[in-house]
Parts: sequence; structure tokens; C-alpha cells
Amino acid sequence: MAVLQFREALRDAIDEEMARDEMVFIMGEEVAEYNGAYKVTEGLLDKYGFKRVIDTPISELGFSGIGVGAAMKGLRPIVEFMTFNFAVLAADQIINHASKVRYMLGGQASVPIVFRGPNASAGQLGATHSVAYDSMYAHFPGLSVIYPSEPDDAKGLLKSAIRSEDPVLFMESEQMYGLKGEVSEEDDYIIPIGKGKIKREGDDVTIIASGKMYHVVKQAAEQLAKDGVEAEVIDPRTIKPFDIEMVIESVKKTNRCVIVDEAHPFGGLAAEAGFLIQREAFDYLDAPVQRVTLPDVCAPFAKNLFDIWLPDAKQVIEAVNTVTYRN
Amino acid sequence: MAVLQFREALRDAIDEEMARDEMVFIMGEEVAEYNGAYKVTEGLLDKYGFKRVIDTPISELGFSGIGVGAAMKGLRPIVEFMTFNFAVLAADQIINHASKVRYMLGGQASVPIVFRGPNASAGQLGATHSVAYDSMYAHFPGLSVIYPSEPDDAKGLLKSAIRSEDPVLFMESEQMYGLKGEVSEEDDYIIPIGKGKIKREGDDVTIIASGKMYHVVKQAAEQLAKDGVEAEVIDPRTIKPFDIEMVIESVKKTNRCVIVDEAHPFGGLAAEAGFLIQREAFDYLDAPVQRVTLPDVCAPFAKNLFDIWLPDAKQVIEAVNTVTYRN
Amino acid sequence: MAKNKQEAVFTPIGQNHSKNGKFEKSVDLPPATRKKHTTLGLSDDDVVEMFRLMYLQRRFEERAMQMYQKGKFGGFLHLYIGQEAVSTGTVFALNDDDDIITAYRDHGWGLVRGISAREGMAELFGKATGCSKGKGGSMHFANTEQHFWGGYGIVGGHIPIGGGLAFANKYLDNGQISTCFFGDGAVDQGSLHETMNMAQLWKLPVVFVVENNGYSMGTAVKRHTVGEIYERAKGYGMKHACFNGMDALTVYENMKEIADEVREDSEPYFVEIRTYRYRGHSMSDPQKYRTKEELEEFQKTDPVERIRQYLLDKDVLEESDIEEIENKIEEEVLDAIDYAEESPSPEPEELYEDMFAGTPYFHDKK
Amino acid sequence: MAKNKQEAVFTPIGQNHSKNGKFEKSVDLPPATRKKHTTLGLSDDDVVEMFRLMYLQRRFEERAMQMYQKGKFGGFLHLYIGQEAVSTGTVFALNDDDDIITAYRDHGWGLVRGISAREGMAELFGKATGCSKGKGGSMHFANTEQHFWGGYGIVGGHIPIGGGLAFANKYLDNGQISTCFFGDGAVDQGSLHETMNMAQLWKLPVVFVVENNGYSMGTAVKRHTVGEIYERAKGYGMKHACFNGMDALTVYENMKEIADEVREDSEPYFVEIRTYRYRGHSMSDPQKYRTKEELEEFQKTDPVERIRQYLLDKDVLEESDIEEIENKIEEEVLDAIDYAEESPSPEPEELYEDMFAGTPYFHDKK
Ligand SMILES: Cc1ncc(C[n+]2csc(CCOP(=O)(O)OP(=O)(O)O)c2C)c(N)n1
Ligand SMILES: Cc1ncc(C[n+]2csc(CCOP(=O)(O)OP(=O)(O)O)c2C)c(N)n1
Ligand SMILES: [Mg+2]
Ligand SMILES: [Mg+2]
Repeated sequence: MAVLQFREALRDAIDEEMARDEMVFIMGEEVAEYNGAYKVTEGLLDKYGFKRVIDTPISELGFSGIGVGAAMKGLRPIVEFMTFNFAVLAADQIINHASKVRYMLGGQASVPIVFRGPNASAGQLGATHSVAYDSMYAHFPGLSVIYPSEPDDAKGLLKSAIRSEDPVLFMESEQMYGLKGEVSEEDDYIIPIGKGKIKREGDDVTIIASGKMYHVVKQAAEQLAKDGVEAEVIDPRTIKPFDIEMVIESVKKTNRCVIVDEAHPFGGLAAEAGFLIQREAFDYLDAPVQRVTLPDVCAPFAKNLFDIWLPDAKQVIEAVNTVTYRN
Repeated sequence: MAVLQFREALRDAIDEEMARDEMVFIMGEEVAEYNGAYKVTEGLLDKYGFKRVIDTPISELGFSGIGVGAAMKGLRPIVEFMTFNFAVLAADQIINHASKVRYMLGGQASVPIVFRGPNASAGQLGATHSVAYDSMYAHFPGLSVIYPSEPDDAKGLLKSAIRSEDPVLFMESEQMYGLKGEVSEEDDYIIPIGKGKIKREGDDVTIIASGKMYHVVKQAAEQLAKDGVEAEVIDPRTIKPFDIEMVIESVKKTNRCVIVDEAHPFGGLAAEAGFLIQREAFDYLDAPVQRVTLPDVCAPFAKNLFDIWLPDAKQVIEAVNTVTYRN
Repeated sequence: MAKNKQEAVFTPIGQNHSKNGKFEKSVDLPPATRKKHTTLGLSDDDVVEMFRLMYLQRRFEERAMQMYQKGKFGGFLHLYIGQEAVSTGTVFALNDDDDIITAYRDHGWGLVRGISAREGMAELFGKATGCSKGKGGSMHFANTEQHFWGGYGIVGGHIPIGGGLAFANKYLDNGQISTCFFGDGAVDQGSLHETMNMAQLWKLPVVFVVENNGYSMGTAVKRHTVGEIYERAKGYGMKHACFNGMDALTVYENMKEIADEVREDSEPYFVEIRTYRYRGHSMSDPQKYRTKEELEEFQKTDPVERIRQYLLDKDVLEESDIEEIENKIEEEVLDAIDYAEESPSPEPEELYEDMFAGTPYFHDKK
Repeated sequence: MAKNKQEAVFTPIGQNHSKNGKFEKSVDLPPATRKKHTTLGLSDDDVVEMFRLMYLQRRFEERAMQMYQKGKFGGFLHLYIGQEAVSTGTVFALNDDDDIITAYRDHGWGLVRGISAREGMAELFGKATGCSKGKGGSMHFANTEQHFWGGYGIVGGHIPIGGGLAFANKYLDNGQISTCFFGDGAVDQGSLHETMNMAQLWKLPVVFVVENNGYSMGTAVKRHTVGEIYERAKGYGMKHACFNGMDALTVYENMKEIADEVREDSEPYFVEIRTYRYRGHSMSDPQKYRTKEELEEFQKTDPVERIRQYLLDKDVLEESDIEEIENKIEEEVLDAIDYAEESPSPEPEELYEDMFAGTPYFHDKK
């Protein structure tokens, strides 16, 4: 195992896939000469040249669509958004085109494209730079959505995403790019899309969290263990396909579940997972499923408000206390 | 009570509010000289002139933003989208601007704007013209989302929406514009945003549905009554604020609930409502909450496939059978 | 209301509502070419085939309209009638492996790029034998094997995709160019601006073609977009052209030159082709926004009639040859209708097919 | 890889990676005006006030940078340093009730439109006493009472909004015009195209102003947008201008004429103001994309230095007067820092304030 930063794991995945397949290229704002706004693509221009590492103007809708068209002709574009907050401008290409072209042409074209970039908040960046978009895109048929929490997952899943024959949204976190973790050194390390991972075993409660929230949950789980509550922590890793089987199996064992989600509450992953759990494990639940999410309010700038806004370990522990009737 | 078409009820609401307040104007593709793609705005140009009834180019992002800016200066724009499927191009103005401007400027500007138009499918229009967007927008703080099912609700709620000091998305249905119903003739008829309505009383099961799906449910409820199952049908009318109190009260009585939603399953209204119900009425539920939604697949063109794709009364009855353990 | 006061007007006022009695045409046709087909490098067989294709498009759509009115199928039906010279002149100007992409007014494009009348009609009928397996319908004809990437329903949405096809061609260095057709209404979408800038900056081998048919639904060109459309290219330093789209030879002549140039130097081109839509925007359009005079004036320049007459004038064909062609096409179209009627609908399982090229996944599928 | 083969290149190659040794400036400055302030209709007091405002913007940001580096506050910090002549010349050219809206590089704009150093600094610190109550931070300064509608963080997002302010002014017939400032990078967004078309078609009293400071983050203008920016107007038949933005008097002269004209005839204007950003894009920018020479060359034309020198040259002020002004500003800024430090953070409940003008609603709030 090598210890890599999250950004290095991503870069390795891109690098390996570019080396493997000449059809793979990467485009986005500042990905080439600037080496990436968050340095994910550092060194790739030097290695692969101007043809395959491409700086774009600030034209999210336009370059996403160019990606879709290129994919239809057999290329494998990786489209980087500086953040998914800006990808809202490209939503038409993602929702109305990338995900639908194949179906409406009766299977006559494929769209093997990866849209990637940081998702959700990254500290005090204010209302327009802080929204989690994984749940929103998961709503639409035809799109896979991945939001990994650790470098190893990031590498194996990004490689799978680039090889996918269909559109994938791959979400990262500005705040996690520097996070270090062990990454498999296996040759051609691939993690299949759609498989969750039990990252901590426990019998008392199941906690589900991906991306940045996984780390909040990890902290909470350690705290809870000190209080004698053993949480089973599931990182679904991919939001869609969502590994409901793994979750249901765990809940059947623990009989309690808390979902922690960096999205706003209405119709986020927590709602979806919670709905499915009550339906599929109704007789096993000793308490209603609880969720910890952002509040239904925009991201504030002020540090103290921001800290209240973002879910923290304390809220997770409280939710666990609720499902275990400890308060 | 007058019997009006849905489109007439909407038109009356707009007309009354335009007469009442000179700041109200309407803009959108074909709203003026063509009298509206679906004739909602018929006659308004003749009555209010070219200043207040405005044809726009096909520039959804641009004219939505012009609406937002105009609203900030105190006008009250009604922005019509030919359908909400095209509003995806304007998502940045709705999600990143209309809903956030006030907060990020510390309350220094308001955005009293209504975005309205048909939502979801309207027969065989294919993948890019058939998506329900009410749940998606409900996810974001600061936006109210209304999707009424009957002319009376439409009138009272659209008037409220136009008077709202904050952004409202008001969704209709191409297929329902010709639907007739009794509409209150009360002077200045207003229905407050956020209040659901029990449209049929019953003790055996609660069924929740708004918009086009309400009519599917109505049909199912009639069928079920013949079989001795009395459904309580709640039309939330506004998706957000969602009248969870009314729903919980009903579920506490019926102990069973089915939610029917024209969105795709992942994170739609059904997921959200279902999650809240299991959390708030856990001990009252005799069966897990079930949902009937679109499948997780794009809208097909072929008539027979489309009919399978769209939720129907049969599916609703099956879901009721499930929660009542009748099959 | 303050209607008596001098009121602000935003959108320019249309013909019907204007106090100005003057009749203004929605679109001015530049003159057609005077060159003979042989001068343009086309054989007699070529022009005959052009006529055949144009007549096929015309009859296919006239019959489709009848079928629609009889309730044989649903959805939208946007007819290309009046604009057939554009598709026809273009396919003769392009190499067969050059890419074409267009909006929802796409039947003509499909027919000139290898979709048979049978596959086209079956698609309209939503049958499994349709060119898009009945999944797309009228708006989503496609034949990607013959480099027709389809019809699209989001106005302006396929413009960046057309740029992407060109991007791929440059990336693959395959000598192909991409041509992207859209309506005058689509000119107002931001996607066009973004794609034009990138196409010029990145030197993409793409031709953007506006089929200016006078109207965006019920809105005359001058009421929805400023200036002359082809001048939009100036802001990007993009090469541009504007020509008559009611004459297939004119379209051929110009598109051929442009395609050759774009292929040669891999620089984009912006083209306005002036044409006219004879029918309503779709089937439910009362067409109050235009005058009968205008329609009649353009019908005088009918592109199908024109090439027919050309064949006679130049003694390429005799009246009887033409009639034979027409009869054959009529049969072909009637046969297509029978075929469409008799074809099976997609099987219910097919609802879940064609979503994924890789492993399919449907959330919460029971 | 096929790097030895002649490879396709899409984006133009930048200075640093180009084999071409020639030093190319990212932006060419047109000459500054030679007119005296009195000729331009400005009093001595006016130019002194211009200097004061420019020096205030400069010192405010230099100090803000220090505070940021000390960790006094977080988030982004985009400095306007180098561009102060644009904001300053503009506010003198506009009426006080004309609307201004800009992007996230907004501190200068706030300070010239009535946000005090205290309110500005407190906003950066995320304090309840900030101009936006600590809700917005650096990117969202605003003072809507004085018609400064704020800073916005989505590149290009505020352009249609600027059009909307103008729409309202025309609707209300209030004699106000709207001015919408954005960077060269924002020129590539579709929102600009859509808004320009509507502004011209609807005759909106709006001035679109590109502050071309040479770079969009790390991308030189020529690498992200084609042609000369002001020429973009040609495609819309829109009036346009391009002038020096390193001299407040030049900005004043041009903007005054333009504002008067737009107010008079309610037709939009497209303006490119050439300027230069001295600092990195934001605080974390290593600035490898530009040469030291280039930066130094532009620093020679420093707008603050220039107006200072002008005041001396024209005997409007003496060195000692200027020092006095500078000292006062220095005090004002230091006081602002103390104020910001001592100001309270927003109360926790304030998280839920300012979302709604009407009845607040928060889904699933416990
Ligand atoms: C983004 C979007 N907005 C609106 C529509 C509705 N619509 C469909 S076609 C059309 C008019 C387009 O006119 P034009 O581009 O001139 O093409 P034409 O119909 O003349 O071929 C409109 C408004 C749409 N399909 N997509
Ligand atoms: C839609 C969108 N895309 C990308 C970004 C990230 N971003 C912020 S500023 C910027 C560069 C903008 O440059 P320019 O418009 O020239 O303004 P300047 O910074 O020079 O003032 C980028 C890419 C963003 N904020 N919004
Ligand atoms: Mg048209
Ligand atoms: Mg710039």
C-alpha cells in the first residue's frame, strides 16, 4: 500500500487510464497550463501534451456539450468542473443530453463521459459555492454518481468511471484533496461502481455516509465506541447505483439506522435511503431511521454560522442517541 | 362557483394580479402575440399591452435572469417557461441566484418572482420533454414549489405565488390545461402556500398525490371504494412547503400510506414524504410506506411503452393492496 | 391601466399588431445560383437523385401529416416542408462520412442520410422497426452509422454536441467535418455563443448552419434576434456566408465550397441559409403570426417544384420520367405506411433497453 | 504516446509553454486621455475625492490581504488592486441612483458606493456589522440603498441580472441606467450572448462593461476568447467602446459620455475597459502564467500613483496635502480592522435570517 493524497490518487487514476487508452482526454478550466485549480491534473500536460489536456474557457454548458459530442464519436472525455456548483450551468447537457441521448436514439450512440470535480462546501465560500449536488443528479435515470471518501476508493472508482460506457458524475471535495490514505498498489486497481463498503463493523447501529461526511461519522463512531455503542459504518461510495443490499443486511443486524448526508434535507440521499430502509426492513427496525443533513438554508459566510450549518459529529451522536433511545 | 378550465383559472389569477398591481408583468416564449403556447395568457396582451406582456427569445437563462434583476428592483415578474424541461437551462438563475441573492446580500434585496409553466410529461413527447422537476427544485432552500391538481387550487395558489415576496416555482401540466373544475368566485380568492387539502376522506389508507397524479389517485380511490377500501386522499398542492402535519395526522388515523409521485424514484417527493412519515409516525404504521413513481428510466416515445412508464391507477391499487396486506 | 400614456415596449411589435401597414417579409431570399449542375460538377444522375430525394421528403411528410391527423400516432410532428433544398444540397456537398446533427425538424435529414421511408414512418408510429426503435419518435430520427447523429428537442442543446463531433474529428485526425443545423430561434441560446467561441479558438472543423425559415414558432426573426443572423459571426472573427435555401443547387454550390475549405484548414464556418417553413411550427399551430401573402410568395419559389422544372428545362428528364419517379416514391411512402402499421410495437421489456451501453442499472426496479 | 507526431492542439498555447520567445502582453492599453479634469467638467475637489477613493480601495485591500495572511478570516479573497481607476472613474460618471452590479472582485465597487471601510472589513471578517451582515463575505459586498447590487460568485451569472435592473428602469421610466461589470473570463459565458441580444432587441438602458485585466484566473485573454473583446458587440449591432482603464480620468470621460447616451436613447452599450490585475487571482495563486516583466510594466502605469502625480502636476494639491489624505485613510483602514475584530459574530439564530422577505419556511427544521 502506498500512502497518497486524495488528489494524487485521482491523478494516478487519470494518468493510468490516459496511458492505457488514447481516446481518454481531460478538459476543463485551468486543467492544463495551470496544472489544475486544485492540482489534481498536475503534470498531466507535460506528460500527455496539449491535445489531451485541454484548458477551456468559462463555458460550462458549451464544453460539457463538446464532451458529450466527442463521447458519441468514441472518445472518452473527462470533463472537470472547477466545482459542481458551476456545473449547474451545464445541467442541460448532463440531464437532457448525456443521460438521454442513447435512449432516445434507440441505442445508436453511447456517451462514455466522466464529469468530475469538487462537490459541496469547502469552508466559508458562501451560498453559491457550497451545495452538494450528488443527490440531485442521482435523481435522473442513466447517470451514475460517485462521491468517495478516501484515496483508495477514489482511485479504484475513478478508473472504473473512465472505463464506463455510460455517463458518470464523479464528485470530490476541495477540502479532502490533501487527505492522505493508503492506496492499493495492485496493478490496474479497479473498484466496481455500485458497491458500498463496510468501513467499521458494529452491532448497535448502522450509520451511512459518503464523501466528506464519512469522516464526520468516523469521528462520531470513535466517540460512540468510548460510550459503548458500536456503530457499523457503511460508506456507499457510489450514490447511484446505491448499494441498498449492503445497507439492508446491516440494518437487519443492528435494527437502527442513521444516515448522514451533506445535501439539504428535501429529497436528498438520506431521504431516499431512509425510505428504502423502512420499506425493506420495516420489521427489523427498533426505531425510525434518523438523518443528519444540512439545514434547509443557504450556506452562510460567517465562520460561526458556517460551523453550525455543516453537520458535525455531535449531531451524528445525537441522532444515534435517538435511535438507540439513549436520550 | 364557476366552472373553468385549468388554463382559465390560471389566466384569471394572472389577470387579477396584473389589474391589482402595476408591478406585475409576464414574460416568456410566445406569451404575447401568439397568446401563449398553451393559451394560458390568451387575451392578456390585448388587455395589458406590450409593456407588461412580453415575448422573449429562446433564451431561458437570460430571460430568467432578467426576471431576477427586475424583481430585485421591485417589479413582480411572472416568467413562463414553455415547459420546465427547458428551464434546466435556467437552473443557474433559479438555484444559484433567485434562491440565494437575498441571503448572501444579508437581506438587502428581495426576489419576488414566479417561474411557471408545464411540468412533467404530456404524452408521447420523448425523453427530453417529460421530466417532473418539482422535487428537484424543492431540494433547494429558499424556493417554494407548487404543483396543483385542480383549477380552484391553481387560481388561489397562483395569486398567492404572485404576491409572495420570495421566489416561487409554479408547475402546471399541458395535459391538464383543458381540465374543468369548479372555481371559487370569491373576490380576491387566495389559498395560502403550504397547506394541503384532504380531497377524499377515508379510514383505511392515506394516499398522497399532487398535480397530474392526483387524478390517477382519484380514479384508484373510486375503484378501491368499490372493493370496500376507503382511502383518504391528500393533495399537498404545494410540494414545498410540504404540509407534513396534515399527512401525519391522517396516517395516525389510517396507519397506512401510499405516495404517488410523477418524478423518478431517487430522492423524489415520495422519498421525502415517506422518510418523514416513518420518522414521525413510526409507531402508528401498520405497514411500511409504499410509493408509486415513474421507473428509473427515460420517457420512451412509443405509446405502449409510455403507458407502462407513466404511473396508473392499477399500480396505485396494487400499492394499497400491499400496505393493507390484501395480496 | 396606463395604456393611454406612451408606454415602454420591449419586444418589437409583430406584423399583425403593428400600426404600420407595410408588409414586411420575415426573411429575404438572396438570389439563387445561375450555374448549371454540370458547371457545379454534378452529373445528370446527381440532379435526378436530388429531385428524387426532395420529392421523397415532401411526400413522406405530407403522408405523415395525414396519418397524424387520422390519429395514427401522437406526440409532436414538426414538418420540414419547404426546406428540403437545404438537406438535399447539403448531403451532396458533404462526404458520406461527414457528420450531420440537427434539431427536431429532422425527417428530411434522416431520409437524405439513409433512413428508409419504412424506418422513418415506423419511428413516427412508435414501432420497434423504427430507425430509433420507437424510442425517439418524430424528434429523434437518427442513423449514426451513416453519420446522422440525430434530431434533438432542446432548442440549442445539440449545438455544443455538434462542436463535440468536430472536436472528435480533429482529435482523431480522420478528415471528417461536422455540420450542425439549427433554427433561427436557436440563435438566441447561449450554447451557440459558447460553442462558436471555442470552435474558433480551438479551430474545430465544424459548420454551424442556421436554417432561417423566418420564424421561431410564432415569432418572426426580427422579433427575437437582432441584426442579420450571419453577422453574428463577426464578433468571433469567424468566416461566414448567407445564401438562398430554396434552391438545392445553390445550397450545394455554397456548402461544397465551405465544406472543402473547413476540411482543408480546420476552421469553423457560420452559415445562414434562408428558407421558409410552409406548414405551422407543429401540428397545432393556427399560424396567425404570418400573412397568407407571405406564404404564397414563398410557395412560388418552392424548392421541389423548382428542381423538377430545372430537370425539364435542362432536358435532363422528360415529364414522363418525372412522373415515373414520383409514382415510385408515392408507392414507397404508401408501402412505408403499411409497414409502419403492421410493424410490432416494442415489447414491454424494451422500456428498459437502450439506456446503457454498459451494465444497466435502474434504481429501485422491482 | 504519439507526442513525436505532429499533434492536434486545441487551446492556444500560453506564453510559458510556447516555443516562440517573443514576449506578448496579455492586454494592450489604449492611450489615456490628455484632457484636464476641468475640461472634463470635474472640479478640483472631484479629483481630490477620486484620489481619496482610489487610495482607500488600495489600502483597504492591502490591509485586508495582511489580515487574511494572518488568518483573521477565511474564504476567498479576490483583490481589485490595479483596477481602481475603473470603479472610481465610473462612479463619478454615473448618477448616484444609477445601478451597478459586478462579480466577486467587488471590494472597490463597494467602497466607492458607500460601504464604509468598517462595514467592508467587518464583512470580510464575517461579522454581524458587515455590509452583508457577515452572510456574504468577500464575494458578496452590496449596498443596495446606494444602488450597488452586489458582488456575485458565479462567473457570468449576474449579467442577466444586470440586464434585469435595466429592464426595471425602463419599465419604471425612472431615468436610471444600469451598469454591469464583469471580467474577460465571463465574456465566454452564454448568459452574455443571451442578455446582449435581449438588451439590444428590447432597447434596455444598460452598459455591459468588461474589465479586461488580461487573465481569467491563469488563462490569458487570447487563450480563452477569440478576437478583440469589444468586437463581440458587432454581431448585435450594439454600440461599443474600448479604452484605457489605468487612468481614472479616461474612465470618467468615456463612461460619462456613454452613460449620458444610454440614458438619452435607452440603447445598450458594450464596453471593454483594459486594465490589469496586480495580484494573483485569489490568495492561493502562484502566478506562473505571467512574466515578472509584464507585471512590472503595468505597475509603471499604476492608477493610484498616476492620479497622485496628476494632482501634484496640476497643482491641485501639494505633497503634504496628499500625505495628510493618505494618513487619514490609513487611520480609517486601521480603525476598520479594529472595528471588524471587535464586532460581534452573527448570533446563531441569524443562520435562519435573511432567507425570506415574506414568511420564512425551512423544511424539516427541528
Ligand atoms: C430550450 C427550449 N426552449 C423552448 C422550446 C420550445 N420550442 C420548440 S421549437 C421552438 C421554436 C424554435 O424555432 P427555430 O429554432 O427557428 O426552429 P424551427 O422550428 O423554425 O425549425 C420552441 C420555442 C424547446 N424545445 N427547447
Ligand atoms: C460559472 C463559474 N465557473 C467557474 C468559476 C471559477 N472561477 C472564479 S473566477 C474565475 C476566473 C474569472 O476571470 P475573469 O472573468 O476574467 O475575472 P477576474 O478574476 O479577472 O476579475 C473562475 C474560473 C466560477 N466562479 N463560476
Ligand atoms: Mg425557425
Ligand atoms: Mg480577468
